[in-house]
Amino acid sequence: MLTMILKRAGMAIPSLIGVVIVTFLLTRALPGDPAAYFAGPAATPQAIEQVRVKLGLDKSLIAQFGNYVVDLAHGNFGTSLTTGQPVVSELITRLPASAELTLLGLLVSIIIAVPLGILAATKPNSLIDHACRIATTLGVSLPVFFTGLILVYVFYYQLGWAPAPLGRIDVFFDPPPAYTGFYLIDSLIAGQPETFMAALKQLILPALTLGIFSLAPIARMTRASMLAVLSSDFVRTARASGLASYTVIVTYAFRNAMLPVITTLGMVFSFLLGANVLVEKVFAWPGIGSYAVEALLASDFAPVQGFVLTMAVMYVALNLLIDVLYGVIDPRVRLEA
Amino acid sequence: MKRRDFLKSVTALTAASAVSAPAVWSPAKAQSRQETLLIVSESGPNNLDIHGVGTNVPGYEASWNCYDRLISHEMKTDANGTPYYDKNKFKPELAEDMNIGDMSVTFKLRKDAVFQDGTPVTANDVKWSLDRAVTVGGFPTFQMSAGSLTKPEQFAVVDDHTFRVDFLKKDRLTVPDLAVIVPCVINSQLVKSKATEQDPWGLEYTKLNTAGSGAYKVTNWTAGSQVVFERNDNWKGGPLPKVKRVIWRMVPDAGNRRALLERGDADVSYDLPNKDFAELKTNSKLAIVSTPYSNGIQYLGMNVQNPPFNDLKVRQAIAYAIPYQKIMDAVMYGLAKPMFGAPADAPIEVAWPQPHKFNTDLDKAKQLLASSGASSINVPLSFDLGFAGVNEPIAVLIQESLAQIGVTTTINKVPGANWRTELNKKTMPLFENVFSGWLDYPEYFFYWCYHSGKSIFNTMDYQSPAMDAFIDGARTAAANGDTAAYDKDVKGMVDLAFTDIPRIPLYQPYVNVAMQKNISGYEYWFHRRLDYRAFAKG
Amino acid sequence: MAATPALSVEGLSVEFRTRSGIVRALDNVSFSVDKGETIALVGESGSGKSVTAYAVMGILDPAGKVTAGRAMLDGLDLLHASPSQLADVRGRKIAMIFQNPRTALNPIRPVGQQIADVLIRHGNVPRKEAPAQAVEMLRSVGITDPARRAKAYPFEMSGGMCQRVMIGIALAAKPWLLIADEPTTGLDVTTQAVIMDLVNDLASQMGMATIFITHDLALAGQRSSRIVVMHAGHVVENAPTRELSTNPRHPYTAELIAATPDSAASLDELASIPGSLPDLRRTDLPPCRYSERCPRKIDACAQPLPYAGGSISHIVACWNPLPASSEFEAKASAA
Amino acid sequence: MTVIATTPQREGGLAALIKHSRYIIAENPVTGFAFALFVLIVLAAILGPEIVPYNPLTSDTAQALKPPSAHHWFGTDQLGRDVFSRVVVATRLDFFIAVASVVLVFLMGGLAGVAAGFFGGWTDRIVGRVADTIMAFPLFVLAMGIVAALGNTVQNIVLATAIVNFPLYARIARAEANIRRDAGFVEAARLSGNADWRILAFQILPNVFPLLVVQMSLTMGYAILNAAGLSFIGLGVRPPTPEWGIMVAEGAQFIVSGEWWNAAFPGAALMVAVFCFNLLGDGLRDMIDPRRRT
Repeated sequence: MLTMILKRAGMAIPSLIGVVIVTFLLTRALPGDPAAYFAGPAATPQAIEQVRVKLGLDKSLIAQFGNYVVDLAHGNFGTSLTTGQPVVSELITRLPASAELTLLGLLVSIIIAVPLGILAATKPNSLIDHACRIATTLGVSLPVFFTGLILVYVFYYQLGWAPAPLGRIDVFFDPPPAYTGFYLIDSLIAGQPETFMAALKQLILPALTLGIFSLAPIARMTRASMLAVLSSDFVRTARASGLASYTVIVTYAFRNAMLPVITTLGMVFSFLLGANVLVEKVFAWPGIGSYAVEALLASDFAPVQGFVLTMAVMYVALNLLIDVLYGVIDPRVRLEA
Repeated sequence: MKRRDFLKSVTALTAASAVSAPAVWSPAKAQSRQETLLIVSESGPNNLDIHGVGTNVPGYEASWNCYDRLISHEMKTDANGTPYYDKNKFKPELAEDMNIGDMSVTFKLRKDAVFQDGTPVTANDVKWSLDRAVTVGGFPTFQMSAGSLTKPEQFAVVDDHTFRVDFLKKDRLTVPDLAVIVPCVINSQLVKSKATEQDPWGLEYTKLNTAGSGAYKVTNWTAGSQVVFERNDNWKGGPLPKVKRVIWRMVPDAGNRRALLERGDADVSYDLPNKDFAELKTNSKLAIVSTPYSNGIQYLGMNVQNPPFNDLKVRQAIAYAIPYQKIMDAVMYGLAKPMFGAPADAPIEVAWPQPHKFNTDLDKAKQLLASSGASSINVPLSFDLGFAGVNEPIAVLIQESLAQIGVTTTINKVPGANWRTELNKKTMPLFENVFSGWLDYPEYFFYWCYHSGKSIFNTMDYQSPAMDAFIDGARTAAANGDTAAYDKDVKGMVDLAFTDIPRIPLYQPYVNVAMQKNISGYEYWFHRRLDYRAFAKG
Repeated sequence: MAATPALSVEGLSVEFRTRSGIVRALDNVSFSVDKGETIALVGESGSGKSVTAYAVMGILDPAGKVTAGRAMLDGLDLLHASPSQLADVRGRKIAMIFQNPRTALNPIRPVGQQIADVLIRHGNVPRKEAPAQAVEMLRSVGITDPARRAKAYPFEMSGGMCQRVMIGIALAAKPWLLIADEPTTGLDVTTQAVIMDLVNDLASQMGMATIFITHDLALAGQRSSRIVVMHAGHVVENAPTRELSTNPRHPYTAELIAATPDSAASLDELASIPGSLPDLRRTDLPPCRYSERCPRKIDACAQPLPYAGGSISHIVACWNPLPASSEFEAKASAA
Repeated sequence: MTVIATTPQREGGLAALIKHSRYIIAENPVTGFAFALFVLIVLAAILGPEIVPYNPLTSDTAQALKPPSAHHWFGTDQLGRDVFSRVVVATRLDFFIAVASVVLVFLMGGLAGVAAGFFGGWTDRIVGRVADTIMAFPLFVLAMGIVAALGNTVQNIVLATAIVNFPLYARIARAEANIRRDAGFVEAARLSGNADWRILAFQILPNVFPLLVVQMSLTMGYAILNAAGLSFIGLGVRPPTPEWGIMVAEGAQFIVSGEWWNAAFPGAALMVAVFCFNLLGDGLRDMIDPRRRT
């Protein structure tokens, strides 16, 4: 198993290098001139030049790239000019916020989409099958920010059931001590049920928004893979030996069907990390997505590069996790690796 | 019952129930909620130090509330009863006494003033702070130069509690320039201890921490999401503020900000779209205060050096083709002072801002365009994406109206970061922009917007020796107190600005603030940010 | 016919709705198998022998539909039983093993566990004893060192071993009837014989009826007491093994025997059967689906097939069957 | 369990197609419904500007923000423009964005993938690395970066969508081409003297095409959603051209204040289009190969 992980990690290095190069070029291609922006509204040309030198933007592209890579090696992601804080500390505080939201969104999506997928597969082309497909496709047909705004309008503004869309926790609650950065886990560790509830309530609407948006790919994949497994020989044997339908569908069929579904989860998770940029804007969520967007719009290179690199590393880690999960579920992979 | 009113009554109903201390608060939180002011806005500070590199406008608010200055302004009340800073009357803050000599001003510092970490405030701190302001460069240094405060040599420490500022030249703006945000007094011992050789002025430290003697200190700041201020209980600069804690949350979506206000979950917000302010004014739940931008104008600028707008007739044609009233109704919802359509015979006032005589007259515009002989015009109409809420609908209305006189424009949205770069290049043929000066004097506005000097705010690249003469004349007249010459020059520059019309003033925007009914103490300041020290809740 | 039939299939017809039309896979199929008896369903691939088994077991593909007929097992008509009734009967009273053993087992579940599942479901064996009994089951199907093997996965075992596990699963609840759908086709010849012996021994031990589905007439001959020959969804001939091999009455059966190599015949004598199975989607199918390929076709063949032809124990559905040889005729008519 | 021994003799090509699709529609009414929607959208895209009651660009501030009424079926927007006309006329632009993105990504991703699968070796490694690099990016942020860097014109939005989807197409095409590379008919074509590119164009591509078609319909939906997302942060289509995404983004600020129709109708139109494209994708997949997993 370890060799497999190292091999996969090794394979990911070239794509990480690719990401570093592409992000560097992409940020340098942004039209804005950070020096002018940060020299302030009434800066004279010399003041702008002075800031340009301070930021090291006057050097040649190659030299800048050289410095960037050297900094990177020391784990120095540079400082964000928009927020004035070192990018590393920003990422550390903000990444759990986005991860917690995206994971919960994914969880919501799985809880809804997987059973729907199984239901649709067990009765192909029946009314339920079509209903499931229509319902899940509806979810993905609306832009995610619009779904979010509607949910806020209905559940917060009109009905008042949901809490105010004011970020991760109610304004008057102090956030739990930051062991992992995940409010839900930290509040449990710290034994603060009230904080846990407050954080959970804040998470419901944004997680639902993300969940609805990712129903379709998961439901579609579950249905397709269940369809394939249900028509396989061993399910026929299971049925022929009169096992209870639950055992046949869940223990026998679904466990086998989970494999391709998990790969989709990996893809959906990285898709959601991109989509939650907009959800964070709607729900004032101090996540990594909105941070990167502000930086991108302000042509502030450091945070964009830091954000994209973190996402790339997370993407590789995610794929490794999926491979491990594959091994856990499918002995063939585990024993052959 | 029109549909919109029905919705409004429903929201009024639900919101009312929310405001009366919903049951969810446990007693401890209810009490802390009562002493805490919750502000929601679109964006937050990127730096807590006014001298920081690239400190943005929200950063000004943090600095204003956390640092003291030598002097500040007394309050007067404006037309609709809102306390308004009196630009001519100063009140002591850290300086107990100020006496202005011929070529200098001397300040007597309070003996009891202490910084937030307990060290007493001395004249050395004042000297260090002002030296810092004039040498860090960028916006702070430029702002100090506006009041002819340019060299550290001008600042002299007489003794621990006496401080003198020497004038390089007589300038009426020097004393007011000491009351703006930039010349704040910083705890020099603390900051010097944090400085390094590359960062002699400790800008890195003051970026993330407040080191002043002001009424509040920042206890928590997560950039882009929230700033928390706690009251400094031994503040000596004025009466102890009533609000113990201020939480300032960034809520990017305007719709959500309005929902928070209507449901009573937020106390104050100041950057809602005009339409929301106009509507909230009519419903009884919230208090809306609208005050005109002091010395501020939204305008349509043209580059006067290159065709087609180097031709005066073309510029005048454009001025007649702008749908002013449509903009006032559909974009500003009446929340602005018109800067157009003054009656033909109205005399030029000695004041700024004041309306020009152009109004929407498409036929006249067509004639002017024809007589100018300009061939078909096709130019981009650019504006700052950061303020698209107002700029975009205006651009669409202007585009449509110009099309009717044969001028085609394509709308070009420029992201916030690049907006200043584009302005600096002075190449954009047609663009919308807003400018307002902190010092509310006509010659100050004209010096930055119409003077042929290399200022970024002369976005039209307008070079007119006659205009320069008027502006310089007015500045010297003001310094010598020669009101007759001053009035003549001010009228001259305003008249020339309206005849040459390098930029077309549209309206003087309002600063709108929405507050829950139980919030009082809002004051209007030249920097247009909130002053937490005067607020009270309950 | 003293023994009570374990299973009697009467007039079974099945249709499949496919993209390109309705396929009449089975038409009026009838046969029965007695307790302890082993019969063989023989026919070319596509003759409907597996469809019959699936229909009886109620595991037809969703597109398939039983349009007529009954399948009586212990008083219950399997074709019209409710899903819960079927679920109780399947595994407990009637069980089935399939062709390619490796894919017919759950790839990610230990084999012992798969047997234990059936034991728990049908053999009312308490959950904690099931694993031990499963090991016993593995031993009874001839798997060495069953305790260790129980934890292994199908992909770690040979085809023959997998087949033994499948048999273990099928016989775990000691069913009355075992349907073996080409159990040895995927295996090499030696394993083939071992598996067939195993099935026969276990069947006789448990007094279990067996339906052995194969396309190999010779194998059928060695292993079953009676052979039912199927062609294109019809039962064309149903007779005791010896009688069928020595005196085939239906032209198709004769052709089949001629095409089956046994020790005596040499290769070149093998005749191949002309033509191929008719397309069962055609709406103009003749009553006797073999008629288009049948050398003995006569006008009568246009009539609906006779089902009572030949003696009680030797049924042949043909208007112009081969003459019955003297030896059997007397005995048949007497019974 | 083999059901059909021989295949029926070939019916007339068209007749087979009609019978075949009739079976699909009957079997799966949802796909039928989606197909009908698709036709409706195409019609709106073609006829849109001619049949709308008002000019989508003329503003009429006196009539600003009026609720849906007899003359304005979908009400009016902030500048008094008729929302119904703008929604219908926007179909053309959004449909163009969807189709252009899909054609571009098919050309870029599909061809690159087929080449990688067919030639293997260096091409395969390069295409693989490029695909991996793009995959490692958070999709939406990459699209934003491209549009922010190159300027928010419609072409750049289409280009961004194409680049973001490149890996998916490259991977599908490569897998298909790889399988078919040594298939019998390819060998036959090679032996009969066809040059490589001819084999690619006439043998491999037609086989890869059906599977990509399924993906293309899903990408059409994604393209429009992507444009809407970009509009929400100000990088979308330039005003005043009517486009669903930007209309929803701008209308969103009026939801709380009660003028729901500003965002609701363009949102509904967008949803119907994306919904139709997705269902069409599912339907096409069933038509081509019910068991194939995407």
